[in-house]
Amino acid sequence: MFKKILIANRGEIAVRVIRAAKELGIQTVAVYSTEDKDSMHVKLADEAICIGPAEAKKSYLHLFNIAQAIANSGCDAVHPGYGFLSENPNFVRICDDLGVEFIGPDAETMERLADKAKVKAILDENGIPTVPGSSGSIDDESSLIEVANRIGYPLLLKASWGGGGKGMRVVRKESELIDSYRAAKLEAKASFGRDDIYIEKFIEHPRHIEVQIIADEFGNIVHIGERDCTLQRRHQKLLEESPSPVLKEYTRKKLHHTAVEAAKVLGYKNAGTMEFLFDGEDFYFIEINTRIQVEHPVSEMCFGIDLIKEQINVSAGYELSFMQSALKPEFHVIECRINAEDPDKFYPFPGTIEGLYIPGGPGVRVDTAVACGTKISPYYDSMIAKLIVRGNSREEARKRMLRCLDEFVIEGVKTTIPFFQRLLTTNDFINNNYDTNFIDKKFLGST
Amino acid sequence: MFKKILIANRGEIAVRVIRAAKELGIQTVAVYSTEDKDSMHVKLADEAICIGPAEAKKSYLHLFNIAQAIANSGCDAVHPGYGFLSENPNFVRICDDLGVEFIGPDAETMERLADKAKVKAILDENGIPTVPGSSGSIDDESSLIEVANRIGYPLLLKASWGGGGKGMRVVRKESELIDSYRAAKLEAKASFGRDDIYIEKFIEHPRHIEVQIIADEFGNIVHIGERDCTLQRRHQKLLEESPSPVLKEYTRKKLHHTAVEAAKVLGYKNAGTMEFLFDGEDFYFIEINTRIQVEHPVSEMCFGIDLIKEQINVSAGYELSFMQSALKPEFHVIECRINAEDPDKFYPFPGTIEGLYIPGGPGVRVDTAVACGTKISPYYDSMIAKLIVRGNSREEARKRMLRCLDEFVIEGVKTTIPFFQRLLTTNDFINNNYDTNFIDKKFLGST
Amino acid sequence: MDLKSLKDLMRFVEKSQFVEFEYKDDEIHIMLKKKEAFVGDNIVTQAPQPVAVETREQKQQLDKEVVEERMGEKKEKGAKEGLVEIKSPMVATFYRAPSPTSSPYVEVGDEVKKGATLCILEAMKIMNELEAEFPCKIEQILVKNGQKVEFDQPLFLVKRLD
Amino acid sequence: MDLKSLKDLMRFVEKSQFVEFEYKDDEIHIMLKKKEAFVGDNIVTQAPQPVAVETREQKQQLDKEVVEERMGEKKEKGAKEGLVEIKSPMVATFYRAPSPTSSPYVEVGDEVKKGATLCILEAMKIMNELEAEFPCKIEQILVKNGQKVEFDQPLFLVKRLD
Repeated sequence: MFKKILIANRGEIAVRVIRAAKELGIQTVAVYSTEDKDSMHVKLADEAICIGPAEAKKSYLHLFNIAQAIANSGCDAVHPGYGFLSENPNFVRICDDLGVEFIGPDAETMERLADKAKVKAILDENGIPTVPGSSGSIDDESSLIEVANRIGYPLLLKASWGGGGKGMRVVRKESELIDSYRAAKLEAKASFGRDDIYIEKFIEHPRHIEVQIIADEFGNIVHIGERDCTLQRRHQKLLEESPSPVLKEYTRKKLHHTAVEAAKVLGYKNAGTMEFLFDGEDFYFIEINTRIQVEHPVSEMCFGIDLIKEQINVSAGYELSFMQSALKPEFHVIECRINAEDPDKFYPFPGTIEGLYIPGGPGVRVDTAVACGTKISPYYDSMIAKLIVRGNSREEARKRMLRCLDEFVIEGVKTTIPFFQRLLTTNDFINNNYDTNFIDKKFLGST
Repeated sequence: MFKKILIANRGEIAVRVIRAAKELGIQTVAVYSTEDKDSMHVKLADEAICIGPAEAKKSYLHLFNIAQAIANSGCDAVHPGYGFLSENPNFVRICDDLGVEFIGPDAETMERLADKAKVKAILDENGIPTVPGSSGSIDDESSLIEVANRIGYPLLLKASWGGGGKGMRVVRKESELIDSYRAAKLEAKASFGRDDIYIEKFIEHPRHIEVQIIADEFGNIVHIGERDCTLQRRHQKLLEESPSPVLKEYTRKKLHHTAVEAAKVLGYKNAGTMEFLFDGEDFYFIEINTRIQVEHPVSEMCFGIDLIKEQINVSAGYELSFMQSALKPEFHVIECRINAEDPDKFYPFPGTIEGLYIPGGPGVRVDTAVACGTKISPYYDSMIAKLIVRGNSREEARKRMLRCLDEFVIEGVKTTIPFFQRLLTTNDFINNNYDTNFIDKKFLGST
Repeated sequence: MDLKSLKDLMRFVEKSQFVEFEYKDDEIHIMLKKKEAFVGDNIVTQAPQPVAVETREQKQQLDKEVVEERMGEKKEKGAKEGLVEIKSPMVATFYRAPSPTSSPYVEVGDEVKKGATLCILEAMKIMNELEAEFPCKIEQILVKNGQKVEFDQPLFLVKRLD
Repeated sequence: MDLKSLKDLMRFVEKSQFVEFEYKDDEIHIMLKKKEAFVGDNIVTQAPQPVAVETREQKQQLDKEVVEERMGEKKEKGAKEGLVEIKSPMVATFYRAPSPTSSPYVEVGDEVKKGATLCILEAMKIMNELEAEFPCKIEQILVKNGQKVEFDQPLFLVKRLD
C-alpha cells in the first residue's frame, strides 16, 4: 500500500480523499494556493505545500509547481480529485516520470477516451448504443429516407457546418421529412454558405442517467448502480439520485450490463462513469468520465461502500474488495449540491461563513470543507457542501432531504438551499415528471 | 397519524425526535427552561413553550408545568426522550388523563417493570436466564453445597443484610466453599449483627450486552440486534458497538431469541432494551429499560432503520414497518459519547462552544444539538454529541472513528475526545480484551 | 470623554468602595463590583467562578433581549422609566377576571396594593391567583384574556410605588 | 488622544490604586480594577475556568508561532525595522550556490545591486536563478542550503537600499 498520497485538489474533495487515506493509514500531503492557506484540507492533511497564488491556473492548474510539490513531498501516489488536473493526460505522464502512482486510469487510456467521436465509433462497432445518426452528411433524398427509417422518429436535421439552432429541424413523421430537409438545406445555405445536412435521433425529453463503474488490474469490472442526474442547470448537475426513479427493472439491468461492457471494450481501469441519455424507453451512451465524480457519495451511500478507498486500493495493485454479486442497493439516495449562489439567479455569492449548523441524524451525510468562519473564495467553484440523504423509499429520502434543508443553517453567504426547498416540493419532482431542460425552463425562465 | 408531538426533553434527543417527526410530517412542540432559550431544539421545533427555570426539577422534571404545556400546546402525543420523565409512570398517567398518547409503554407496564426483583422472578419462572443465585438466605451447609453445585463456580457469598463488600467472599472451587461460608458468616455477624448469607453466581469479567427490541400493538415483537456497552466509567456508558465482538454466532442468536421471549413474557410494547451480562459463555438478564436509549443510533446505523419513527408509528397504532426476517445487520457500528468533560478526570466542563468542525464523509453520523456559539450549561448532562461510525469490519469502523475523532474540532470546552483517542488505540480495545471494569481500572486508576 | 472627565471619574472610583468598575456606551452598560462580590464567589465552591458569573450576566442580558423581541415589547423605554415586568410563574391560561361575567381584577391605570390579586392563572384546572408582590401602578397588560402563557412570560408592565 | 494626554494618563494610573485599567473608544468602554478585584480569582482554586482562558491565550499564541514558523518569518521585527522579505516564486529546492563547491551567491551583511543573483531555485531539474528586484542589504537568510521551499515562502530578509 502507498505510504503517502498527495492530493492535487482543494475543497470538499480534497477533504474526502484525506479522510479515506487516513482510514487506510496513509500519510497525506495537501497543496494549496495562498488564498486557501486556512482552509480545511490544509488543516486536515499531515503536510501542506503552497503551490501558487489564488488564481487556479497559477496554482491548482500549474503543472510545474504541482510536479515540484510532488517531488518535494516524497509521496508515492497522487489523487487528482475532480476538475483541475484530473483529466489531464500530461499530468498523469508527469506522475509517471516522477515515479509516483496517479490514482486513476493511465495516460494513454485517458487521452484515448477524450476523443469523443472515436469512443463513439468504437462503441458503435461493439454494439453499445450511442445516440443514432448518419455517419456524415446526407447527399440525396433517397438515402435520407433510408437513414431516417433506420434511425426512427422523431429526428433532428442539423446543418453540418452550422450552430446555434440555425438550419435545425425536428421531424416527427415521415410525411414531413422531405419538406423539412429542403427547408433546412435552404436555411443552412443562407446562414452558413453550405447546405450539408446530417441526421440524428431527436431525444425529446432526455433523462441524464450515468453508471458508476470501477475496474481493477485483475480484470474485475463492476458497476455500482446508476445515478439519475437529470436535474441540471445549464448542463451543471444540481441534484442526483439513485436508483433512477424512471428505469424499469429490466432496463436498469440492461443499462448496468451495457456500462460494464463499454468499460471492457474501452479497456478502462479504476473508477469511471458512463453517461447515458434515456428517452423513456432506450438509453444511449454519450460519454465516459475518467475520474471520480462530485456525486460519487450517492452510490457510496446507496451501496454502503467507499469508492475513494477502492480507487486507492486498485491503484496500489490490489483486487477490488467486493464482487458484483455482493453489491446490493440498500436505499434510495438523494444528493443536493449546496452552492454559495443566489438561489434565484444562480450567480456565485462569495463571502464568509458566519453561522453554521450542519444537519445530522439518521441517514444523513454532509461532505464539506467549510466551518464557522471559513471564507468562500470567488476564485473557485461555488459548491460549499454536498448534502446526501438516504431513505427506505424515494419519498422517505425526499422528506428527509427537506427536513435537512430546513435544518441547515449557513449564515454569511446566500446558498441554493431555498432553491432546493422549492424544487423538492414541486409536483413535477415528486412525480418524476421532468427532463434535463426542466430547471432551465421552469426555474430560470420564470425569474 | 399524530398531528402534533410535544417533546418533553432537551438537547440532542429532543433534536433527534423533532427530526423524525418532521420527516413524518408531524408538527413539533419543544419545551425549554429559561437556561435553554437559545438552544437547538427550541429553534428546530415549530413551537416552543418555556416550562421553568434552569434547574431540571423546576422545569424538565416539573410534572405540573409540563402537563399544562401539553394542554396549552394542543398536541396529541408526547415523546419523553430518555432521562427526565421518560420512566415516570405518573407522567404517563397524566398524558392519559390529558387524552394524549405517551410514546412508550403504558403506565401499568412501566410501573410493573420497575420492580426489578419481581421482573427477575417472572423471568426465572419462564426460563429466561437471570444472574443465578439462592432465592434467599442459606441456612445450613448441606443446602449450601447443593445450591452451589446447581449454580456453579465461581460463586459470590454475600451478607443478606450487608453492603459495601463486607461479608463478601468469592469462592472459586468446592473445596473452598465451607471455609469461606463460615468466614463470611463470622464477618457478617461482626459487621451487621446478623449472619444470613446468600449465594450468587460471580461473573468475573462481565461484558454488558443489551438487545434492542420493539413491539407493536399487533403482537409483532422484533429485536434490532445487540449493542455491546461494556466500556463504561462508573456504570456510565462511554462507547457502544454492534455487533458485539465477543459473541459467537450461536450465542448471538440465542441472546436475540431470549430477549424477544423476555419481552413477550413481560408483555412489553414499544421500544425497549433488555440488558444482559455476559461472562464469556452464558448471558444473564439484568434489567429492562422502558424507553429509547442514548445509544439507539448504533442499532439504527447497523440495520438501516429509524427507531424513533418506528416508536411513533407503533404508538399511533400502526404495525411495525419491517419484519424480523427483513432485518440484517449491514455494518459494524461504533458510537463514542462526546462529553464536555475533562478527558482525564471526567468532571463536567461547561462553557461556550467557540469553534466547531463536525466530521463527515462516508459512514459517519453525528447527533448533536450544539453549534458554534452554543453554551454548554452546568445544569444538565454533559453529553454534547454522539459520534457514530460504521465500517464493513470492526477494524474499518475503529479506524474511521479515529479519523473522525481527529477531525472533530470543539473549542471552548474540554471534551472526552482525547480519552477516546487513547482508548481506541490500546491493544486491549483492538483485541476486545476488556470487561465493564476496564476504564475504571486502566484509565481512572492511573490518573 | 475628555481626559479631565476621565481622571475625574477615576478619582471618584478610587475613593469609592468599588474594586471593579466598568462602563460602556452606547447605550449604557455599567458594572460595579465591591470586594464582597468576589468573596461571595469564593464561598460558592463548586461553580466555575468569576468568568462563569460574567458569562451568565451577559447571557441573561442576551436572554432578556431575546425574550423581549419574542414578546414584542420595548424594554428600553420600560427600563428607562423605571417600569417593571410581572411575569408568569408557571405555564397556564391567563384570565383577567374570576369568571366570565365578573369585571377584571385590574385595568390599565389602576394603582394596586401589595397582595392585591392581579389575575387568575389557570393550570391543570386549578385557579391560581397571582398577587402583587409590591404596590404598583398598572401601565400595560401584556397578554389577552384567555391567552395561554408560558413560564417567565411578562404579563403586566407596572410602575413600582414603593 | 495625543502623546501628552496619554503620558499624563499613564502617570495618573501609575499613582492610583488601580492595578488594571482599560479604556476603549469609540464610543467609550472603561474598565478599572483594583487589586482586591483579583484576590477572588487567586483564592478560587478548583474552578476550571481561568485555566481555560489561559489555554486559549496560549493556543492563540501557539497558532501565531506555528504560522510564523511555517512562513519562517519574524513579521513584527521585520515590519518595525522596515525590512522586506524576498519570497520564493515557485515550489523548489533552494541552493545558495551554483554548485556544491562554489561559494554562496550572497552572505548576511552583503549589499547587492538590483539584478544580482541571490540563489538558485531548482524545480523539475531546471536551475532558476533568483535575482534581486531592487538593491538591498541581506539581513537574514531564512532557509538552509538544499531546503525544499514552497510558493511564497520567505527566503531572505533584506533592507531595501533604494
